Amino acid sequence: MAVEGTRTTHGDLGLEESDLRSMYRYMLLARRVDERMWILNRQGKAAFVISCQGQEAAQVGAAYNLRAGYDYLYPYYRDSGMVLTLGQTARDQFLSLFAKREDPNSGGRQMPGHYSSRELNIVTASAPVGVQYPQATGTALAFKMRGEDGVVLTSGGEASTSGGDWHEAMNFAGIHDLPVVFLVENNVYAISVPENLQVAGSIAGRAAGYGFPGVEVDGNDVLAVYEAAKQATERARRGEGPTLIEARTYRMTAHSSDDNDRRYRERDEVEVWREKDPIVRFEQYLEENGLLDGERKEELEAQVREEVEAAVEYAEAAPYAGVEETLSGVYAGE
Amino acid sequence: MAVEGTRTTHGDLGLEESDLRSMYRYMLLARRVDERMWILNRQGKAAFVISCQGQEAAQVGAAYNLRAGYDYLYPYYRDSGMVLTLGQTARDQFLSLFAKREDPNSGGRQMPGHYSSRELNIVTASAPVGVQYPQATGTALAFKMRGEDGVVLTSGGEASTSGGDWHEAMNFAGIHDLPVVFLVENNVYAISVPENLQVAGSIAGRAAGYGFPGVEVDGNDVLAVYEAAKQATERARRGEGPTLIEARTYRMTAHSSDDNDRRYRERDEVEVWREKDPIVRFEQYLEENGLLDGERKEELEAQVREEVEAAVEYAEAAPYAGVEETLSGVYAGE
Amino acid sequence: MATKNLLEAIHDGLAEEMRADESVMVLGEDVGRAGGVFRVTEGLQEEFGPLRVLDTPLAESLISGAAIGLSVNGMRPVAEIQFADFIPPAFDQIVSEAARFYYRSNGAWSCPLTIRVPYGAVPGGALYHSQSVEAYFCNTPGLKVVAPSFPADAKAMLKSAIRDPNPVLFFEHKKSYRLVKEEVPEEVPEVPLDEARVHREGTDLTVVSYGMVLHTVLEVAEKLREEQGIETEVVEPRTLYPLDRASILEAARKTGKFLVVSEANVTGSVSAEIAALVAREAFEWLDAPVTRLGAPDVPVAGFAKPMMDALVPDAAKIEDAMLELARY
Amino acid sequence: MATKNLLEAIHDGLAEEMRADESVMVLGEDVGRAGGVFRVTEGLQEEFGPLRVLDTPLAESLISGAAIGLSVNGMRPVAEIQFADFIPPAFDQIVSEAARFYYRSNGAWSCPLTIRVPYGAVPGGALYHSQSVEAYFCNTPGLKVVAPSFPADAKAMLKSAIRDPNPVLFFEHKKSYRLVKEEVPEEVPEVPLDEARVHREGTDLTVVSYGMVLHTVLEVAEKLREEQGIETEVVEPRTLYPLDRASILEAARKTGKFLVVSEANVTGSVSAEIAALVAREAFEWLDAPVTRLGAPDVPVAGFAKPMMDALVPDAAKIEDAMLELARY
Ligand SMILES: Cc1ncc(C[n+]2csc(CCOP(=O)(O)OP(=O)(O)O)c2C)c(N)n1
Ligand SMILES: Cc1ncc(C[n+]2csc(CCOP(=O)(O)OP(=O)(O)O)c2C)c(N)n1
Ligand SMILES: [Mg+2]
Ligand SMILES: [Mg+2]
Repeated sequence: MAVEGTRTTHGDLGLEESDLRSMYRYMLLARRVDERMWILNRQGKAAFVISCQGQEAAQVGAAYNLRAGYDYLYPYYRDSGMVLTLGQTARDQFLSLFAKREDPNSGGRQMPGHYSSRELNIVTASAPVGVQYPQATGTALAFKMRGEDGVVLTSGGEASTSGGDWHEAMNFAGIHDLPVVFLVENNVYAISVPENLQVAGSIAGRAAGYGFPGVEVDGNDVLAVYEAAKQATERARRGEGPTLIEARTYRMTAHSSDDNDRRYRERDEVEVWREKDPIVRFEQYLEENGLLDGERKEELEAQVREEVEAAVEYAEAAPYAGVEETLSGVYAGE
Repeated sequence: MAVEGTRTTHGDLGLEESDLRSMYRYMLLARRVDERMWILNRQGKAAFVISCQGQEAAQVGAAYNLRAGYDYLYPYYRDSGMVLTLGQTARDQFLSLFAKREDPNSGGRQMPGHYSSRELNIVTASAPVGVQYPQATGTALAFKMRGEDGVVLTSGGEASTSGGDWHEAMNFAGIHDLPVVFLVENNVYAISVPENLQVAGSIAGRAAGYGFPGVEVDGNDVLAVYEAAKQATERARRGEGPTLIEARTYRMTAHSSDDNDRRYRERDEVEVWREKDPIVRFEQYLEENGLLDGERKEELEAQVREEVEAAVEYAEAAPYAGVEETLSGVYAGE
Repeated sequence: MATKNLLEAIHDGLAEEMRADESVMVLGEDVGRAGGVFRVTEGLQEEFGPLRVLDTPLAESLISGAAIGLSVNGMRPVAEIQFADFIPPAFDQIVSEAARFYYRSNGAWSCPLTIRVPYGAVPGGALYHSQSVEAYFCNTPGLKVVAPSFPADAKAMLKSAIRDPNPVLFFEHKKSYRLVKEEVPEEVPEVPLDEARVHREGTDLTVVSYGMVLHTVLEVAEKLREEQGIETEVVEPRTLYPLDRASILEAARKTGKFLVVSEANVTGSVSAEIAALVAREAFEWLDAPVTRLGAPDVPVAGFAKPMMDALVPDAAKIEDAMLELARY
Repeated sequence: MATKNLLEAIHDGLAEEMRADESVMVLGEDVGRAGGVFRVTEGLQEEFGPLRVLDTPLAESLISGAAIGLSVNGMRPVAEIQFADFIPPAFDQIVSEAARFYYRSNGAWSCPLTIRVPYGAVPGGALYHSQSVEAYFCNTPGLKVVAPSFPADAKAMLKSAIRDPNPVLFFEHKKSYRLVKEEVPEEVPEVPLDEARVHREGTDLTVVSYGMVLHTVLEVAEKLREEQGIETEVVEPRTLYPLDRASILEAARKTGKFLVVSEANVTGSVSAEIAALVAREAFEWLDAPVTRLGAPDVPVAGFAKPMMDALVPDAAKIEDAMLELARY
């Protein structure tokens, strides 16, 4: 099976060549950071890995529309591609992986993948699935109340739509035309539970019931996701209200380093989706459009590799938080 | 403004004259019981009243499809019309109003309107809005697992769709094609909060997103509701899955005896809806079809009045539960 | 100085904070046009508009979650949960989220929000408009749980709660809304969120209490002094979590006899924590068993009037418990 | 008799009940094809099919609410909450609904359901896969909360829970799943849900404990006997709500020195209730302050390994607390 093409063209979207290279670079960086984490996990150096692999296009395509530090992001644990796009670094992620004091997400308190950055307006993510949605609507409401044109992007897996919080937030966003974009990265599985046991009907199809647009996009096509998210963020900025985007994609790894996906899914299925790897697909587009060649690609790979290696080295050597720090910082202002 | 007509005709629905008279009687009984409760409240004899007034058509029309004691009902606090249709009596309701030991709903423990009957499969209702929906899906699943053709009817006001439980239940019912009918009695207000601040989009319109039918019916037209509920229950019995019915109606009284609706809604609006009184409307239909005349109506009114008076008398005289009973009955089997 | 009941004092505190700081806002069910089911927010929507006094859908998780999102984006939301009995759907957003934003982000994000929670038994409230649910929240680090029982304190502490950078649950006993009155100065002196209040000094026994039953405790204490010369020290925690341990212990050590009274189901109540604290830290001073009085472990409270009366500690039960200790 | 770890014992108890009674069923996230994230339900879907071992959507309120609805229509559901940390969304269905069906319907409706809740700190669990949340549920009349710590008890008590006509929360300490093993007979003797267990008799002090720390307590007790001749009575409540008060008090009165150890945040924990109980009812027998040991009031537990180590009571801390009392 051949790699599928990219449907939208960047010219139509107002993207410069430099944008495309940035997007590609973020996707590649996310992938290489992720791969390195698995190696560290197998070496016994990292207790836990949770992956973005397969979802980089959805993440980078969506986040590329945000103005970091002004708009808000409520990501979920796979959104490494988003936080890198907004300005976090490979080093940040490895500091998190090793739970070091300097970890910008949590100072070593949370598992890796629980992103946070005050400067970048990445709101501290947690593990309970779906809790971010009502929070995102509140943040959007604050923008609306102050007459500011900020936008809130919030995301989750398809199972994050099964809990009540998602629905309560969709309804509230619809009632008040809030500037929020709901991105569901539907990667077909929730740990072992397949989509047909998780979702009745269609996720994108539900937006209509709340009176705002819902679009289904090919989540492995970075430009298609960018386009949908661009329309959604522009709509939000204009004060016209929320949009739901369902990006159809696939979780290429096991759920996490604690999971063995052979228990519940066939290798064939995984292979079919490997063929649709969003990075390979974007590379093909870039090559076809004369924006990437073998040499340039190697160069970029080398840069990324170096960044990753330096980050790992730094993070491994960094100190843990001390016991006093563990025991304090429970209340603000104290 | 003239009273609106009834759109469906009973012949098409396979309803006998006796069915129509029963339906009318239940509606009338529900109304008269309710009115009497308000009087008792104003007399200082009843601490709390919550009304069905305006919603009798939706309630009787839906419940008339159930096989009492086999199918299950998860009603909400206004569904006096439903529980009377299934076989509870006026006496039961006044025992509840006065919180007497013999109150079949709760032995005086719950507020009136919190229905329960083991014999009639009316599952104990509570005050937290929306909790019945997941429970109803579980009960429906049990029927499905045992291959039985039981149906579960569950209802709530439009605000009961705002909480997560409604959504979680809709999704679960859709995934497993459960034999459950969701009836939303949309009476425009949730205490003071009007529909436009409560519901984004359309309630009935949401069912499509879960992959099953959603219908909006005129909730003040008992035959229209009966028809929609008949299709829904038959579909459920055939194993084809859930249906959502949004019955559009109006709360004719204040939210409860603790509420003063003049704070938040105009009298004009209430008056417009008084013209659409479902009981008057059904009377007109019956008269037009030669099934009711002045004499027959008086007779019925007199019967109902008598039943209500006898019920009040009995219930007032009935004893309270003793302190020992208050302190026991917390755990089953003890 | 005017006489205000608890409801008016809370209303005033809220209105003043909203006037002083335009990031302060209110959200909840029926808080807008109707002014709240208890009328605490009456007139606020007229003054501050429909967004700053926002009628939300019936969705407590949304209310709390949106409050979090507002609070991280520059607002100071005051959310109302219509009745304490309906706070369980918001449990996750409160204990897993608001309480942890600060710690889990290593101090980067905080949630300066207040959640007002009318609680407690009232006649006719029945099983779902009567509960004292404060203990649910008094073991979650990162939360503050306050429960003032007097109007001036309530006004001052609501202001402190709104200004606090942490999530604060603000419990208001419904029965005291109109029943409990006192002189409240225009400018209430600040009351911090970590100080108990000693209502009367005594040497014979100490009673710690809050909510409606505190008022009964104070009456009984007066009566016992007049009739039997028993001098009771009465301490109101005001903040239930974290507790002002020092004040409670000081009183316990002073009298050697210690009673905690609340109307919550006694097992697993906040009284258990207070009793355990005293049992450990005032052991050497104790002349009698540390004692708790609360509702028996039965859902509070049945709709029938005799049921509520059977469950919530009344003056007679409180007097018995105090006398048992005084005579020990 | 075979050696089983806690996980296997629970699995076996579940499978046996499902074989014996076809109304017994399992529902939860990943319990089906994957056999549960901890593998407790491994093989059950193959044996009993996709409905009796049902993979639900990710929706804990739905899981608990559907379990209620199943239970009133003839089934005996055993719901799994994947991690205790994710039980808050189900809080309303558990405390407001399941716990009250029986009382509020005056005995007409009951909810014979079991909710399995893996809890407790494990290395790498971090803030949301580590918590000890049992106290949330130990002040709601109508619920039963059990937390067995040994495989045979767990097997027997799971059977009791499934057969019980009331809603039972069944807490399983994740860290003990594979670490704690013992001989488990094919036919486990019945263990009722209202009896504590005395693990060792002693005269010098009493320690009440449950979960992973109970195993440490037992080791330390043995060490203190061997090294210092200190005889410790160790009592495991097994059921946390309602408590077997008589057994706890008997042990407390016997030794006059009393310690409760759990790994929950100490303030507002179940230990508070146990301590308050003993402080009141064993007062005359006490020779030392009733003492609690738990995690400090900080979210349990940071991801970095040193963080968890700093929070959960270890052998050294337990030994210190025991010695302090023994020497008092
Ligand atoms: C409320 C809650 N319940 C259960 C879990 C355990 N859990 C973590 S991730 C996950 C599956 C999530 O699936 P999905 O939303 O599709 O995201 P994906 O991992 O597939 O990207 C589950 C069940 C949780 N974190 N939170
Ligand atoms: C979870 C919860 N929150 C709040 C309340 C308080 N309350 C009782 S009825 C009601 C409004 C319900 O409106 P709707 O569902 O439209 O039903 P209606 O009363 O209009 O028939 C509210 C807010 C409650 N009972 N439960
Ligand atoms: Mg997924
Ligand atoms: Mg309504």
